[in-house]
Amino acid sequence: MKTVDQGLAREFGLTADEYAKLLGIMGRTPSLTELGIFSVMWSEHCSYKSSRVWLKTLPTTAPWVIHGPGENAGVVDIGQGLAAIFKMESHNHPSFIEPYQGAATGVGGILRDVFTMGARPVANLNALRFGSPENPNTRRIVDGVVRGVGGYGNCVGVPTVGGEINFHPSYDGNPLVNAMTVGVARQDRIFLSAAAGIGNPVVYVGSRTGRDGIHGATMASAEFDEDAQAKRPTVQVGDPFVEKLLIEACLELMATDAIVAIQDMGAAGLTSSSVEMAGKGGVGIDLDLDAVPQRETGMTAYEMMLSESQERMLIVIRPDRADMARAIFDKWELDFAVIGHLTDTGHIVVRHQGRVEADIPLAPLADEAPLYRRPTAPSPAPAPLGAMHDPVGIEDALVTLIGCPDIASRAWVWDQYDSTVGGQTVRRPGAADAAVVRIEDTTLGLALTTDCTPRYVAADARLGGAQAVAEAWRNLTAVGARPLAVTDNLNFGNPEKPEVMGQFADAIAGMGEACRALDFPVVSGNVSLYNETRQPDGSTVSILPTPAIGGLGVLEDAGSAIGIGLKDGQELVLLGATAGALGQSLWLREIHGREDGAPPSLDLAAERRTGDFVRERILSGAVSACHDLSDGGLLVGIAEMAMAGEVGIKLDVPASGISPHAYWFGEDQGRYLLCVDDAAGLIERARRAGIEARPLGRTGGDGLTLPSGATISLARLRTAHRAFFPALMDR
Amino acid sequence: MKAGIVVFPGTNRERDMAIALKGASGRAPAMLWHRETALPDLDLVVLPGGFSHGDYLRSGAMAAHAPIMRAVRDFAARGGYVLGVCNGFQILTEAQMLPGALLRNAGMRFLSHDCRLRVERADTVFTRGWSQGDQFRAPMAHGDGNYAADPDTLDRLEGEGRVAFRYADGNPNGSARAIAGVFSDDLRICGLMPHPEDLVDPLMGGIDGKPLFDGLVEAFVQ
Amino acid sequence: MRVRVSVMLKDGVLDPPGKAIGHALHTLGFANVGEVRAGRVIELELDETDAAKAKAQADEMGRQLLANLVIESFTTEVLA
Amino acid sequence: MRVRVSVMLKDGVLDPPGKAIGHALHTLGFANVGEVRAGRVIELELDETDAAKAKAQADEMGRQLLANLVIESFTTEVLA
Ligand SMILES: Nc1ncnc2c1ncn2[C@@H]1O[C@H](COP(=O)(O)OP(=O)(O)O)[C@@H](O)[C@H]1O
Ligand SMILES: [Mg+2]
Repeated sequence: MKTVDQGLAREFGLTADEYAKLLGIMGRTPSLTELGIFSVMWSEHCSYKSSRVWLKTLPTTAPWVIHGPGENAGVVDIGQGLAAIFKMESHNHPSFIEPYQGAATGVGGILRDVFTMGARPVANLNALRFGSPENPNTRRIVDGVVRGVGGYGNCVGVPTVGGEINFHPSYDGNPLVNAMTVGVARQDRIFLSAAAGIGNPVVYVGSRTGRDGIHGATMASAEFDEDAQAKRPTVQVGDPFVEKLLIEACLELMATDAIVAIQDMGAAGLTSSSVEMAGKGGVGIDLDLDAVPQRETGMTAYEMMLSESQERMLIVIRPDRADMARAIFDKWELDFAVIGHLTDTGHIVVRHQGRVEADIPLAPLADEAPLYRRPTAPSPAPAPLGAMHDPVGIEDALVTLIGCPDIASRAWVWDQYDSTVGGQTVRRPGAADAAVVRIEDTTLGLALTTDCTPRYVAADARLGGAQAVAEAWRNLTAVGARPLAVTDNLNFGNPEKPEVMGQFADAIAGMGEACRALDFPVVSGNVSLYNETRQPDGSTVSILPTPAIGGLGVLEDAGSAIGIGLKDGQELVLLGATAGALGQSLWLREIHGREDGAPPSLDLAAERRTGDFVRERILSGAVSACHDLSDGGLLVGIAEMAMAGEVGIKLDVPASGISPHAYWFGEDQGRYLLCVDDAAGLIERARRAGIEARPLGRTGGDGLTLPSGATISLARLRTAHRAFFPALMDR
Repeated sequence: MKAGIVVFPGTNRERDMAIALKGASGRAPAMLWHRETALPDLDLVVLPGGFSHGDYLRSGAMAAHAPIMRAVRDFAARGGYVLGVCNGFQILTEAQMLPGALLRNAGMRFLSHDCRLRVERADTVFTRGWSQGDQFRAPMAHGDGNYAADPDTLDRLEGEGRVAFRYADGNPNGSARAIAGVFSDDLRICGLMPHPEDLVDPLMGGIDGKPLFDGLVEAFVQ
Repeated sequence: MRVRVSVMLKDGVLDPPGKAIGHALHTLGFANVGEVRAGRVIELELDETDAAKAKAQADEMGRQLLANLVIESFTTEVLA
Repeated sequence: MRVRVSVMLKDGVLDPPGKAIGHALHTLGFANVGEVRAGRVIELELDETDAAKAKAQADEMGRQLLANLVIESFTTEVLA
């Protein structure tokens, strides 16, 4: 047995100050189990000790927000007495160690966060960042992650309807796997985690406990290095079949009045769920570990309290409903065990084999958790990009961009995800800027998207944070939905480095500005720090700062949602101002091999004005297709619409005074393409609303005809667009 | 039409199937739990898609031994109609109520996209909504849809007109002779891999799958 | 007793995983790999002390559930 | 030569298929089945006449491709 001292505490990730604080709370040397409990509860992952001061600055309220951050997931009112419940969560480090299981258990974990609140999950999304396609490891990681996301989501029967993927060398040793789940519940049947009722039984349901992932929560908070190999035995294996049973059993129980409080066992399993439930309810909790269903023999209290075995939930139940509840879990062939009860002591007391293994006062465990305002250092403002020449011409640049890793068709990926199960998927991946699912037995539609442009955040974190929020809002708007709220997944490097903390603080400031300007509050989220790789020479490389934004919007009538596919014989109109911003653009990266300059600026007032106008036009029925402009700029956006609609266009664009490559490939923000019958009418309305608008040309044919007269066939574009993933993966 | 849908642990397309059946017949199907040993009065039993028992041994293998399968077998023997879609098809082959087996997709990846199916004969209750040779679109979502049987069995199926559907636009999963669905020898049991039930509403992208359900309803009204 | 049931596809039945593995091995430079067949192995703990009885039981499990005799064959062995 | 590579999950790693198979066997009436572990077996034809070399190659294939050493371990044997 290890002796507990400061040295061991350091191994567990506690600093000397943190350990001193622990000793102050306990008034004695803690037991190993107690040290384990403190170390996970005070880890970055569970305590948000570096991020909390900044997260508090985000706007989290709106009339339609029912529960903001602080619950297992965010809850918003979507009308008709229904609520959407959603959250995004990362599984970055586990996905590097074991891509399949890391990604699969990431999906499993976020599903539990959502159905634990009473929602039936209706959609999954996944925001993925991988290393350079040239890195020999990338292929293996992409393969495992995509199989893992699909393997889990397909089996539980929740459609995977959207996401995003970027490639960049900064993710070589540290991919990002951010999974988002959206569920729907009746507003009067939402379940929370605050325990109540002294004496009430505490029930464990789901899979048995094994030695999986012990210290996963602290691993997620530790920077990545060669030791990763040694940490491998902590890999958790997911069982989506059991998760499916757990969803059905929990929803069946939730239809009764048996549940007082419920929480999934996520990171730090039994510890975090019991401590948080009791802590939130202001009660004590006694656990009897002999009653915990166990998969392995000889497990210690320490191992059981820290195990991250998957597919488990903790429920505080009404004592007179325990038999009925047990019958439901028996029917679904899941373990059900009363493992403790609530007390009035304010302590968590853990007993095992006749001994008290832990006895910790809950209030100071939570209240005195470390909280750091870590030093921040500003990043230098990027030098503006000078005038750029065009070495390849518009045609070749388009073909290059449409086939480049960050723009190429993701069909290879989403073809491995069941996107139709449930029979409610109105817009599948690739068909629209946001996925759209109808809510069964209603006309309501939910629009869902994830967005972030990490290269913008790296160049200007404040602007990049705001841009990610604005792009999510734009993507929801572009299908006709009213954007309601955001979940975020803030993936950054080592917060102990002032530059990284500076990026973090600035990105949050930018996100907050955009959320406020767009009435788009943050209702849930997740922080993942220490995303960096130690190089053989001892230096570390941080990932590009990646605040992934998950956006949710609602449509009164799912049938009014539109997609991006051009319709034949109509006019295409561009809304929003074009200045030809090439700084940080994909054109610059793919054609010149440069990643520099300032990212495109953002005008949040214009953003809102333009988006509100677009949404109103879509809902009036005047728009047959809409696409917002992002990576690759105007011509890439047009090409994407043409490929999706299998209809070409003859571009007939008046001179703009901007050089052609900047005009076609600049990534100016706040712009949309609209396919309409009456271009003149739309442009006139836009002008009256103070929005810049210009006609681009008439749709038809099977190619993109440039103003120069050159035509690029859709077939050529399609071939270039589809080549990247199969070429990388199906070797 | 009185239809019942069997739900196994891990079944996940029972709701899709219920929507399609109710849409066509106006009547909600009965949901039947795998542990039941007797069926209510029914015209049609449907084994829907999903991952019964996680599909952990072989797809459909464990579900084929569920208590309700004895009742389904008896029901078919008495002249009842049985439809199996995706995992349901796999279960029917594992239960040897349909010939052949479904192996891993040739490309070793889960496949989820629309395919085109050709209707090989239209004089059955399952296909009467189409004409022979018709093609229609259907979403696929499976990892084990690669239909296999020995050459004699395949020849017999072809000879007896027991191929129900064939992939018409390539062969996405490597199935023998591009077979996507088959009938039992009395044409009362039908299994297929793709999901017509997910394409019965224009809002979801089309109604290509509707003739299956409309045809069934017509058949049972008569 | 511990028993092992090994399940392989019958000869002549197409084996997509086996083919994929063979392809991957060639790509990795294992040039002398010929045919590859992939199968499943199931190891079971049986509360049984008689090896012959254990084997008979394993055979029965193979027939009833562990193998699909339409496409697969299996072998059983008693490990200890 | 023919070699066989058997791949099993490491002890302690959750084995969902093994668990489900054990459960199914109980349901079928095989009451004396204890723990079940499910694994994979790969049989390869090698153009190699030296048994020791064949085994060494199979070991190398196990390490490089056939087993996921993060969660699995493997054994190799020369069949003929
Ligand atoms: N990992 C993924 N899983 C499922 N769908 C994805 C994934 N990545 C991208 N997609 C889909 O591909 C389409 C294009 O994605 P993206 O280029 O990121 O769109 P945008 O730039 O408009 O936000 C969207 O429909 C998106 O949901
Ligand atoms: Mg977009």
